[in-house]
Amino acid sequence: MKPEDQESTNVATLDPGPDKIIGPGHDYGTVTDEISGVVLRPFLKTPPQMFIGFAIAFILVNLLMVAVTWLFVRGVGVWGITMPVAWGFAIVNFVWWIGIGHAGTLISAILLLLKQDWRTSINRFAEAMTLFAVACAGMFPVLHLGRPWLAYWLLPYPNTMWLWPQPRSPLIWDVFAVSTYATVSIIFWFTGLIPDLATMRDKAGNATTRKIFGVLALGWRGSAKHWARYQKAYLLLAGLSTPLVISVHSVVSFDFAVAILPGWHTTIFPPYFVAGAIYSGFAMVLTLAIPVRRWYHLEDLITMRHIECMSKVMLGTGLIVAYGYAMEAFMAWYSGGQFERYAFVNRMWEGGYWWTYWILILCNIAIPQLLWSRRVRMSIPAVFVIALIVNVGMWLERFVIVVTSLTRDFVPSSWGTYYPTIWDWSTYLGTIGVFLCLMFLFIRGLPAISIFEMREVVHHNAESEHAHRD
Amino acid sequence: MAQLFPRSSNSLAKIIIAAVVLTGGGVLWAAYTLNAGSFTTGVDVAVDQSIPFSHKHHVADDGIDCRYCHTSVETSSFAGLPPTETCMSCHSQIWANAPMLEPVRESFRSGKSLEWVRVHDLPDFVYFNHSIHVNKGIGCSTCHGRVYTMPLTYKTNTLYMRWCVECHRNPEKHVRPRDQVFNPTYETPAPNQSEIGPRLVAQYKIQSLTDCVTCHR
Amino acid sequence: MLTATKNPGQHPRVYGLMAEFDAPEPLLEAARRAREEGYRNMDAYTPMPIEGLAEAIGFQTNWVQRLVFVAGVLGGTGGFMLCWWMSVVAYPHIVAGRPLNSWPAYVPTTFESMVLVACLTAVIGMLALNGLPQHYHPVFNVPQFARASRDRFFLCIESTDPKFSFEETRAFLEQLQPRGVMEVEP
Amino acid sequence: MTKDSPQYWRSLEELAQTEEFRAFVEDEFPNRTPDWNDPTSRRRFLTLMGASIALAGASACTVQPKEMIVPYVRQPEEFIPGRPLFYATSVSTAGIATGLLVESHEGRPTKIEGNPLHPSSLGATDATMQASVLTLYDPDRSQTVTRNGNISGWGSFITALTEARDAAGLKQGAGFRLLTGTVTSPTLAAQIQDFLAGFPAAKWHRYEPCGRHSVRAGAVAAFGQPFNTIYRFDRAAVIVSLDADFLGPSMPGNLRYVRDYSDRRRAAAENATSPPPRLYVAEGTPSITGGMAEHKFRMRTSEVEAFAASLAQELQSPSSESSPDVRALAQDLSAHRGAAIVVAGDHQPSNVHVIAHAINQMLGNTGKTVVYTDPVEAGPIDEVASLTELVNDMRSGEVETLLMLGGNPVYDAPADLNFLQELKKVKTRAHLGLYSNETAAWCHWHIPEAHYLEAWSDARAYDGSASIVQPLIAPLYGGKTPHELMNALTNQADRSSHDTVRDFWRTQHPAQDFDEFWQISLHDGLIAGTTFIEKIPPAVRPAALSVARVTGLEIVFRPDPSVGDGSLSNNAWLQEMPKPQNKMTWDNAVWISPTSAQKYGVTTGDVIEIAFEGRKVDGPVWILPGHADESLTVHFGYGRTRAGKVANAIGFSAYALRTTAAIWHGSGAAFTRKSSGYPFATTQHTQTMEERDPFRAATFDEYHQNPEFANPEDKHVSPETTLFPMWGYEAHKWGMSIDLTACIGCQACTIACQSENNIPVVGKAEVAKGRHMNWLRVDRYYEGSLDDPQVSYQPVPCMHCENALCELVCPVAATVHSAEGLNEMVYNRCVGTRYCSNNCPYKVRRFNFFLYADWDTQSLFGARNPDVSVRSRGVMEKCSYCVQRINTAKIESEKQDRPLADGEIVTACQQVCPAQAIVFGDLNDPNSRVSKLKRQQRNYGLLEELNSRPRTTYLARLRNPNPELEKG
Repeated sequence: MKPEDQESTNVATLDPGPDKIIGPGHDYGTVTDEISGVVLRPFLKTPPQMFIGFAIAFILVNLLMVAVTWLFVRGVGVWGITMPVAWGFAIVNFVWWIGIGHAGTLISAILLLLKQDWRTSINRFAEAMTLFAVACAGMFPVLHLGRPWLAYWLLPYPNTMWLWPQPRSPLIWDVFAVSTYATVSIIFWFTGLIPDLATMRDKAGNATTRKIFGVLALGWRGSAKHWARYQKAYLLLAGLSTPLVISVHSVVSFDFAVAILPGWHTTIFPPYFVAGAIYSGFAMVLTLAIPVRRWYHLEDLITMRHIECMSKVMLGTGLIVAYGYAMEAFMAWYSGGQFERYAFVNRMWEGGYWWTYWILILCNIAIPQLLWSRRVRMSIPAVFVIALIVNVGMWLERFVIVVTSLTRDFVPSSWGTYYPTIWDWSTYLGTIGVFLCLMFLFIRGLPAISIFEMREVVHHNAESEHAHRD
Repeated sequence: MAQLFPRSSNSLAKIIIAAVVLTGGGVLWAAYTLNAGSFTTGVDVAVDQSIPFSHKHHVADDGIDCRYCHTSVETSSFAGLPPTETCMSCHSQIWANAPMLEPVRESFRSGKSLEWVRVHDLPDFVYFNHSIHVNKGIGCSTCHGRVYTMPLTYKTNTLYMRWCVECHRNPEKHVRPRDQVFNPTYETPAPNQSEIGPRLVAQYKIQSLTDCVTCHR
Repeated sequence: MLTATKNPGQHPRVYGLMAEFDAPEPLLEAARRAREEGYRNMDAYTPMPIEGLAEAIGFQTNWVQRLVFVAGVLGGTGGFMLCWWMSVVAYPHIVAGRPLNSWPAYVPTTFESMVLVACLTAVIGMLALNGLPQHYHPVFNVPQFARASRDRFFLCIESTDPKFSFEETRAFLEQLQPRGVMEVEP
Repeated sequence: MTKDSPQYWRSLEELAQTEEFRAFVEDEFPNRTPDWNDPTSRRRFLTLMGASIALAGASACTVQPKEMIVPYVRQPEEFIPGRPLFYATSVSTAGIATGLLVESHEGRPTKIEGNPLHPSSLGATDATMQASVLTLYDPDRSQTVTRNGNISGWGSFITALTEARDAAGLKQGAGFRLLTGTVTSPTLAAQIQDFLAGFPAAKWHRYEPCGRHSVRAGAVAAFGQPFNTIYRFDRAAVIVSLDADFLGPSMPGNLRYVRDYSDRRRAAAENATSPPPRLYVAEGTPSITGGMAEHKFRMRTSEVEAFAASLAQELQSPSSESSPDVRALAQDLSAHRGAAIVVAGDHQPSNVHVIAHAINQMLGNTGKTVVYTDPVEAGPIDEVASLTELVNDMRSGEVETLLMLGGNPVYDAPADLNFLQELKKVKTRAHLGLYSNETAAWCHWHIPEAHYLEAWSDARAYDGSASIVQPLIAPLYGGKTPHELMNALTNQADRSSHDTVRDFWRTQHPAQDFDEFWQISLHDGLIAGTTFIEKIPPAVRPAALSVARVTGLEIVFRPDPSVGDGSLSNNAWLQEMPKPQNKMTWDNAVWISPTSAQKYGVTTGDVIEIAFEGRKVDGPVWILPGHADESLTVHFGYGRTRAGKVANAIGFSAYALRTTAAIWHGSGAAFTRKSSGYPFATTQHTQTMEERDPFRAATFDEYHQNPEFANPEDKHVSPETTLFPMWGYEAHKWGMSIDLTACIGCQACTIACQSENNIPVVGKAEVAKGRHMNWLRVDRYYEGSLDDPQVSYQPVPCMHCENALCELVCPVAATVHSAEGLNEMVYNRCVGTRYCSNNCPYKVRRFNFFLYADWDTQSLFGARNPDVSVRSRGVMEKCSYCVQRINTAKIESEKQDRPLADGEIVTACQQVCPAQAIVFGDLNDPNSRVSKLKRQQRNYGLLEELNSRPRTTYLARLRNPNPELEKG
């Protein structure tokens, strides 16, 4: 490090409060140093919480390994699924994870188009979250197959049977949607990283680190022409990702909406799934951002402003979701369809799982209303707890849709029930482990906040102050 | 700052990118050719049998009809493999004590069956019926190739579903007159295939069945 | 540097001359001035995108969006054709009493393939047009350039510029009050 | 349902607002312990017993493993490899024969079918017969002669037997005893007579645990001699069943009875001219017959006698004080003199039979709807007395040698005889049996018996027709037949049973043309002209009516609905067959009525200790609507200890409570609740139709007023509902019609399907999770009052919808439509997303959650149908309309260049159905049976309102209740 870095790094990391998106006294250098410092600090300077957190996550990963091995040895029967409930936790988790992923793309794409300056200090982080969530989600459609070793049959490729996928099936739409989503998220995330990788390259202490970052940075040198193309490409990615992110969860919702099963067969699903996805996504961003900013003293970069904005988005999307529930129930009653009506009677009090529905209403609709109060939005612990609750609620929502609807459909004689087994739980917890592991590694190994965009923020602040002065 | 990488790294980077793309494609191509090759399909690979039975000798030289040994080909799904009796009906007179035929005599004495390795072995979830194909004017050689030229028998077609479907879709390309079905030297498509094909399809009421349950149940 | 040796009569030793600035505004100013002076082959290096800088150094057309549009169209058509071909040509099946070409069901696939191809083109196109990866570049020879990715702003007039002359250009750069003017080793 | 539909109740507890109700609403499916991959699962064993040919591979595009072809050395003449052969034979249940046609592939019997030429079958079979092919290959069958449990040989047994016989011979055979079941085999009877002729002091005892003891006694009491009664339901307009389950498997001739009865019902429904026969049933334990009744009089089993008496009374002298039921019944009967039948139940005491005979004579039914013949069995005697005598003699040490031809008295003799204890006193004990069972364990000698598919023999059908039993395969385990043992006793040990049977019939048919006669008999499976001629019995002697008021809790003993008397318990198909009454598998239970259950404070799943006549047995309770109050029903066939890997230690043994005095029921039982939460494995949890109407029915009159009752407006879907054009199916258009008027819910179709399609068995733990695999299930719904509900049965196979919802969602096109409109399920393409099942509104798809098919047990491969793939783990499967049969028929017709005839393709379920309720055929042929049926106004499709356009449709049920009783 050079001397001027030395003095510049000790800018007080104070939370500037709810109307600022960056702490006082920051210039191009200090933001750079503070963010890169998180990565470049010596290994042992890593906050202990990181080690503990990683350890726990890693144990869960091993649990997943065991669960999956057993699953492959014995067959999907080790799960609680049965007839008529042929889809269980696997699909619930799949939808849940995909949903969580959506916040990342939303923040980086939609908020970019909407020119929301507060997105900058969380978008990188949220995009990473998207990636890892999609990775977790992606596992389930394969794991849940009766014959997972034939999963590649869902891809169109010329084969000795001259057979092809059946493109009318929503599952094929899923294949295209999810793989596209994963690919786009990766390149979007990496594109965003390139200039910062260059920064890391130039700031890294030892030679190997420099070389590694150097290779990844592709030789970025911040040329004005490059920036011009770069920004254009980034804007286009954002523009394409926006409809993509909406399409992905719509397609996921088609898995249900296209089916005739009462409780699935609902036209309102696409919008309300997308809203739900963003809802849960923001909840997850908060769940992760709040501890991290604390551990790494990033309060001056992830400020109360960010927390509050995200709380507001949660509140908003939460209300859309609430409307979704209401409409679902209303249409069931209004349509007068016998089966449709019963599906909701069953969901709400007749069936064995009525309680899940009410807990979900509590988690997703009742409690988040607290966010109307500014005091609650201003209280970190409150927001954190509410975020956690919403995560649970959104998981339950998918459980209610997938499982409860399946337990009782058309012909009473074949109504059944579903009990998750220990292997269902292990697989679910395991993926949470995978998610956290990757998250911890990312935070430690790559700039978790977009440095160059923070420099822009500094620049704009400077300009606006300039404007104020005269 | 000092350069992190030598000048060459630029060209190196481009080379690597090219290499990755090429190998990717190469691997795919290799996979496909391998899968189509005789290693996996077994096409043109002579199969070792306990007795080096030669169709060439029996069909080409002796002119024995297919049905002499494969008796049930016209009546049953299974073409049938000759019982030891059938072999002995001739070989009790000719080559009566050729050492090569000892297993046959042994089996006849002991009553213990001869064991042959299947050459044309369909997966067990495929239900193929010889009789209907033969009755509809699909000849032996259409699928089994020039058996009369084979000292040791091997298959000349992959028997992949793709191959079956090709004929099930266009039977007119492979049908032959019923009287030619057991003619080992008859080749399809015949020179006048385009003319006789459609006629025979109509005459024999051949349907092009591509339903799954035609073969899978 | 090959580019340097291509034009004889130019100063062969250097890739160009580089001026270092503290803030974007002076750099922007400098770029405009340089252009007015008639310099064409120059480039500016900044730790973040600066509005108007590219134009200032005379960067006009941006091909990225054109590429992406074409790619998107191709991707979309490809996606739909794939579905249509699979279910109408390759192996027609009667599925759920639907006609072979039940196009409404192909819309999601069509859209997704459109996005996929377009996005890949956007990034790969951008990198290609930028000539990346390019791990070696003369500008890295300048020691101060390490801060181009932190908090310093650079303007580099390349020796390939017809108007480039070591002394005059240096003099010209000096008068823009940069933090300093450095030679860029080829 | 229609407006005037009866009240519904979703669960027993709901009506009785008890505490259990809470628990029940929370979890409708009680006693399901969440378990992870149950290590104790019986499936381990089941893989030994379950289904299916281990050939069909799973994934595609792999290098094929080397496979051998092994041709014959000398090929049999008639035999063409790859083509099945059919042989006529017959199977005996409790001694009474039913004719069969058995399909054989490469010399191994694979599928049982009924013999259309045989009077007691007419092509039909029941579930037990269907499953008997699995017993043939059961690896648990006894496989060698044992002496004191050690492997021995046939030869040394002959020596031992002859010694014993000769020892007895010195005393005219005294001390030598023979124990058999009911014997109808003319040959065996003759052999035994020969033997007894030589050894006059030797004795022949007979005991059939679920034999027709009281029927015999009743006939003797009524006529002085044991006449055999045959009912002609094809001639009956009014039927009164006095606890007679003549449609159920326990009554000889039931298949024929079902056919005659349902023929009339179908005829009535199809031409809608004369009303269908009206059935009244008085019973305590719900039976299949009770389910078909227009009017069911629910009463304790022991009260039937009194009911019968009062009916007889009312018929003689109508009086105003007899109950309205009886009066209406009497009126109806007298209105149909000569066209009515009163059937007394096999399990009712002799008095009831006497009364029934009397009424039938009184009404002039005798000779018309009720005919009498000589007894079917050889030398009919009171078997209970016969066994008692044997036991007494054993006690007094008179028995030196006991030779048991089949049977399992140690397990199934009445408990008060202490059979085992006395058996130990016998010097030489020998047992011939399919299994080395509880009895064999206590015998010095055990000889493996030849399964009927391995044996030569003969037997008489319910009407006396002598039927040939001929083997389809050489004994797998060197089994012997009773004939061979009898030969051994008469010093002809080397005489084969084939010669024995053949020679016996030569004596019966000494003509020149015997060989021809014999060939014909073998081909037809029965011997022409042996059907008994009708006899005119003397006037009935009035019964000594001893109608003592029954007091205390009643206990009723019945053969189990699926495994019968227990001799076939080790058959996994039967174990996993849902019992018609309560859809329970893998267990027997104590049935009790809801009211009594509440009174005694027990609920389904409670384990109770029943005490009767000083003996105690623990069993789990099952609350069964329609059961008589103050009465418990327990079933035989469970609680086996040496049945085999499948049946050992499941359920409890009801024989342990049975006494000679209370052979079918007795009063004075008591019970105490011991524990609760016994996990049952049932295949149907919801008992009612939940305001939906999958099952549609009307009375005959309603049908006349509103012929469209089965197709109400709100179910109607116009073709314009969809924008898509319909597919035309030119060549063929397969479809199925199921007549709910005929269906009796016997489950034979389920097992036939299992046998035909290599359907695996999954075991109790998996069934409890809802993972049973039956392609064709029979739904059972209750309507009306909780105590005495109307029961409806509905077989549900795949509907082969034209707009198949399952196909739309399959990502790999593993389920698509064929050009003939079959909903194809391609196992080898399936990757197992299970989406199709989620989207199937009928839930007829079954999934291999584990590797259910048995790939290990060689002996079971023999039972499998080589024309159907065996499904591997992780693939979906379902009814295929027996596409293998369709293809075979099509190929044959194509080869002969002729069109397919209607009825040429018969699905397994259609073939087996005794009621002929299932009809399959081509809908493009306007004259095909199925097209005609589908043109009926009663025809409706399940969930048609979803526009799934099911190819399987139902004919609504017609009932013919008595208006008199309807009012009341």
